[in-house]
Amino acid sequence: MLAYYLPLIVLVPILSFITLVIFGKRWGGKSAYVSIAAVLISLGLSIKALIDVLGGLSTKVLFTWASIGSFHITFGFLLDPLSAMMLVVVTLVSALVQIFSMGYMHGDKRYGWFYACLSMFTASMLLLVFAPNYVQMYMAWEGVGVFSYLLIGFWFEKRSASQAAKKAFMVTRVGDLGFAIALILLYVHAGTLDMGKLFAMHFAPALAATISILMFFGAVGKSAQFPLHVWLPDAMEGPTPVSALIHAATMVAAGVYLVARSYPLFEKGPASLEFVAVIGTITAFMAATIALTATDIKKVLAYSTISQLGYMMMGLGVGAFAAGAFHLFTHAFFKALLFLGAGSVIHAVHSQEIFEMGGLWKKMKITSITFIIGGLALAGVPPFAGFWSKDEILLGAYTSGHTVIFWIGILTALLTAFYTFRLIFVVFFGQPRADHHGHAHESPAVMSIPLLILGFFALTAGLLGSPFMHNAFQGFIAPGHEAEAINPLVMGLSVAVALIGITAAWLKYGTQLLPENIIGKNNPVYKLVANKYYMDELYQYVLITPTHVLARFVLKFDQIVVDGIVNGVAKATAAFGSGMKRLQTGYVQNYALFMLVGLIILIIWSFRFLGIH
Amino acid sequence: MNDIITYIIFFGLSAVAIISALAIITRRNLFHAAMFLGLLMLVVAGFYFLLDADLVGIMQVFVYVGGVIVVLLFGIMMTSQMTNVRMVSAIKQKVFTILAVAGFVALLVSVFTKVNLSVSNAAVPKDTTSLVGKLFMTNYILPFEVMSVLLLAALIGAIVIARQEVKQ
Amino acid sequence: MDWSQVNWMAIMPELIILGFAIIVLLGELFLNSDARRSLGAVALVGIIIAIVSVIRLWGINITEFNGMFSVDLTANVLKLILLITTALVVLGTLKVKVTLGEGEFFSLMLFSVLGTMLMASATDLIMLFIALELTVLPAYVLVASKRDARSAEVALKYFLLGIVASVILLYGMTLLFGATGSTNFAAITNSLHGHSLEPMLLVAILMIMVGLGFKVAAVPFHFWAPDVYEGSPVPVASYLSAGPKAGGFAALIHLFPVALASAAPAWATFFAILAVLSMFTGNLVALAQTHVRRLLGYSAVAHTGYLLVGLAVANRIGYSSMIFYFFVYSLAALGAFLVVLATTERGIGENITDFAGLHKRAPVLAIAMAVFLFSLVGLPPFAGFMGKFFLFKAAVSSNLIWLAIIGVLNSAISFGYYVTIIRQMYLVSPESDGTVTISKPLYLSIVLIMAAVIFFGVYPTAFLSIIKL
Amino acid sequence: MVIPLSWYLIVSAILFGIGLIGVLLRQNAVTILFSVEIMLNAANINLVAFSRYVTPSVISGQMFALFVMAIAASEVAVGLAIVLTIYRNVQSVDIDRINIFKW
Repeated sequence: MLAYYLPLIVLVPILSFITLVIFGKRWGGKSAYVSIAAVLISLGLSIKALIDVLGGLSTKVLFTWASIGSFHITFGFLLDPLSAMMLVVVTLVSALVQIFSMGYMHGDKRYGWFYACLSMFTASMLLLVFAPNYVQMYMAWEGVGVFSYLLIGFWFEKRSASQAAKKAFMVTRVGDLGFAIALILLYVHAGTLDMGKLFAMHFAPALAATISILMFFGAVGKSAQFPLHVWLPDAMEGPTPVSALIHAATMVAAGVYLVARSYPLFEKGPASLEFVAVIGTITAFMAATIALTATDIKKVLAYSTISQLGYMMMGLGVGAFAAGAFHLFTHAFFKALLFLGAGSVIHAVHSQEIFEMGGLWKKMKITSITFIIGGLALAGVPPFAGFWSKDEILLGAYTSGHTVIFWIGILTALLTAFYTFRLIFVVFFGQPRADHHGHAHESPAVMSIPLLILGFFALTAGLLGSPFMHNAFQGFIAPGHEAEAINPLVMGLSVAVALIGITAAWLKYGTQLLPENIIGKNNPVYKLVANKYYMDELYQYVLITPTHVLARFVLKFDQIVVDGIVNGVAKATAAFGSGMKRLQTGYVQNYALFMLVGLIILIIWSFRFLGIH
Repeated sequence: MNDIITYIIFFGLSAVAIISALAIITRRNLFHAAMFLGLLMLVVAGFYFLLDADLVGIMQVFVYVGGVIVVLLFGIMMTSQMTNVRMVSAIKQKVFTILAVAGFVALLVSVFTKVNLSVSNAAVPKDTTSLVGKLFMTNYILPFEVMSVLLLAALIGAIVIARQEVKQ
Repeated sequence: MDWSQVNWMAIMPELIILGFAIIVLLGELFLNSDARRSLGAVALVGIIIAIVSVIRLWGINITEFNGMFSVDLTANVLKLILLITTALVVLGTLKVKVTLGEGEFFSLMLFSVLGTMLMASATDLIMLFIALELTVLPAYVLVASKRDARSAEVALKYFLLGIVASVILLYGMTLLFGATGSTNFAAITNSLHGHSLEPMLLVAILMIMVGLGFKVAAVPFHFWAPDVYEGSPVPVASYLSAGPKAGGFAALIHLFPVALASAAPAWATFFAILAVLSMFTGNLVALAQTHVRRLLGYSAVAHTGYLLVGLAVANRIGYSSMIFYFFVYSLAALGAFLVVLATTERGIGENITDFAGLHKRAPVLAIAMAVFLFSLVGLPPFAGFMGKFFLFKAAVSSNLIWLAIIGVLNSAISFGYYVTIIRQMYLVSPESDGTVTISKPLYLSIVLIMAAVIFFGVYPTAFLSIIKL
Repeated sequence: MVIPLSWYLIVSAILFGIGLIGVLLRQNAVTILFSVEIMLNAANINLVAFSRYVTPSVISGQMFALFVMAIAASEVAVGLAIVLTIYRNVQSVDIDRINIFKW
């Protein structure tokens, strides 16, 4: 059976984009319905595609696009378990985010344009997911970048927003350059860019590793891996639903998807996988430490995203392909949930500074509950989604003998649980810290319903890959790969660090918020609470001080060295340009002389070159 | 004997050509420079006669020397003072220019001295004037016509930018 | 020569352009000032008729006029690109006050177009040289046509550099003539066949490269380009940005791969060097620009660099890719200039910062400009991506991987300055709120170009199959 | 034919070089036009000399030279018109003063 409905999945959002570009301004608030209808159609078709794949279908719909000589560019729609999974994730998250945005963006003057961009972003992302060859992959990759640029800079009146958009665009370009070079090398050595053909070919390990690593540069840029992660925290200047869709669930996952999609190629040069694992681990750990010190709710989530993406790369790198893909899947739900939850909070209190919030638990029940569910999933507490996938990755690292990576992974899991619950305790519990937050109230239904739906997935999506369901997800994504047996040590450690992290956060931030007069002074409970001071000190010296020192160091390193290099390269290029423009002196006789000198140099050089004297 | 005369003529022409060319680029008086340009063109016509290109030589004398020099003189009179113009422009590239041009000429000369072309001894057509006329109307009809269009375009162009702006 | 045997069909497009150039010129003389306003439309009609007659010559190979003029696919495609872009310029200028009398302005433009068309078909050194002069002389005049200090300065620079380049080209041609004993390309090919590369021939080739390199603004013969693009009247700069380079590229394709085929390894390397120099110089210096047209001027230099990659590849695929890229580049560059024309017509300045918030004041202009710039960058799904893709792919398949990588690297650099404009238009608030109105023909022209840039990006086969690649 | 071809070529090269120096160094725009004329004449000497020595029976070199003369005339016309415009605007034809556009 040929799945001719596949092109529609991409086409419908594109049509929505075109419609909204033309009529968006006139329709204003009604624009959302067009876009949401389109993405819902795509979602329906994606689910049908997923069902077809579950029924054993694996297909490609190909069209020849352009040809020059004997070379053809085809574009097409590759349907297999990996792409089917991504299709559903992208369309589902996109649909929920768009519904949520109806409330969040309510009254914005560029409402139509916002939905047009969201539609086209979704379409580009779907085109990327479908890519059966690298040309299409690269094109969609660029398209995703452009719309991300426009959405980050959506509130361009803020100078920081337009700066952030530019930064995101330029930094990811650096990675894309590697990607482009990888494609050139691939074409030179294989004569094709069709994935199916490429993966069936034989490559020398060194060559495959070189190409894969260059290709990974693209992923490093797009998935905000060290050292090109600098754009993602800045990208939080965009509207929060955009952060949820683009900078948490989908676009940043494109890099992971690229690595997953090209996995057969990476496997041909195993050194590249080691590289991926190391970069992923560095990223995961480093971002987690920075998240400890961030006080902007979106920045915390942004660093956490970087960290989780690092986990995915770590999983892919240590050979746990299915685990990496699984974490991509679960993360999409709970991170979108957390971002939308954060959006709901920001919508209510009009601030992003967590130490200005507090006590929202009483006022925003749905938001709080779903946010906590997301937090539990992120922290890796069973049975929430994040636990199963993160555990699989750690298990992969453990069984493949990457001991150092495994322990750093465990440590990062501890930090993750800590900063997540630091956020939750500070934002939702205790007393409101700023007066004007007093009248915060729950967001409207268009915002809370998507939260509930995502909360449901954050709670349950992990079970698909859990032993309770015989690791159904892994079997689906990577058929033939035997799922790892449960390792009590890994699972135990993973649960333990999550709980330790949460407890530590409670001790540090939760207890201080407890009202003192609830319990009598002689009550043993009070003594226990009073004893927290000992624990606090212990904890201060053992945990807080070292990590804070480390975090501050990493943050400085990030700002000065990494950011400095990125900016420095840009500045150096610009300075070089400014220097070169001095050649254009404005004097016509200088120009004529340069022409003559150019001619003389060419003549002399050509005589040398051709051995004429 | 004939050979010696030819040599003398060639060297004489060459010497005058080079001297007048140098004079053109060194005279501070534009009128003198224009006169030397006329002289150079006459000398070049001499080369053409020496090379049995009678018609080209005649055209050089009548059309070129006449036409171009007159136009240039008009230009001088309309634009600026004739005498005592500053010679070298203020753009500082004198030494480098002379070195570069000298190098370039040396390169050309060294190439020309080694040039190994099959020189043909075939006879020159007798009546080049009528042959040229015939060629213009046959084989070279297209460039000839395009040339006329070019002259027309140049004429219009020169007029439209040189004319005084009519005040509305 | 029996004139009845001349195939006049071969030169019909040129004759039509010539005829209309003279009609338009006479119109200036005999019409009153109201009627003269419609002379642009007359010129447009002439160009469209010429386009039709070029299409009628499709697939025909004729060599006529004693081997001096030949019609082939390359010539036809390049003439078509030239005529289409010029038609769009004329369309865009219909309601714009030009710097000369309409008749003079458009007839000079048509004369220049005629010269470029003849260049594209010239297969003889004499013909090529005269056609080149016919291209540039009216162009000098058009550049000077505003007759103020700025316009005259730019014209003088353009003229002096152009004439130096012409003389060097001519000197090279004389040496080539001396080395081969003929001015005809076919005869030159025969004469050089199987001979080793004489030093004099090499000097000849390089001097010819200077002349044609000047025409297409390749580094280090590019110095005129930024000044002329910035300083000449905007309609003239628009015209110069697109079509007239077709003559240079046609001459390069006819002269080097055909007449000088036996020297291919040498000149292919030279073009590779010029390509690299042009890409880096154009892109890096463009980064440091603040004036939009000057920026586009440097970007034009960079794009010449990309185009020369096609010649460095030195095979059929390379030339075809180059022609395709030239087409998509011309469209996008012309579009960007027409947007500048539209804004300057409404008194908006030409610094990048003057474009701030343009998308609020003129949404269509801003979208069009963004499309053109994205296409120039080489972003999918715009035509520029396809152009770059085929060009670099051609380089890769001829083992010029390093050249392709430099090309990709330069595209990445070029993001830096194109994005600055887009950022100003979309991500910075405007200083004044007034909407920018555009004259209908200019609007139509810009929208047509935008549609073409998108169409050929999505469906490049439409062009590729026409030119039978 | 007693004089070798290369002698003509060398004279032409020297004239070409002198013209180049004039173009590159003279301050006055009109003198620069003079210098260009020197270079064009140098090229024409080449053409006629090659025509005489390489292809004496065909006169295509001479034809070329005649065309070059006509082109030179039209270039001078346009060039002078531009110089005149400059003069009207800045009352000078000094090439080193013409420097609005740069960088």
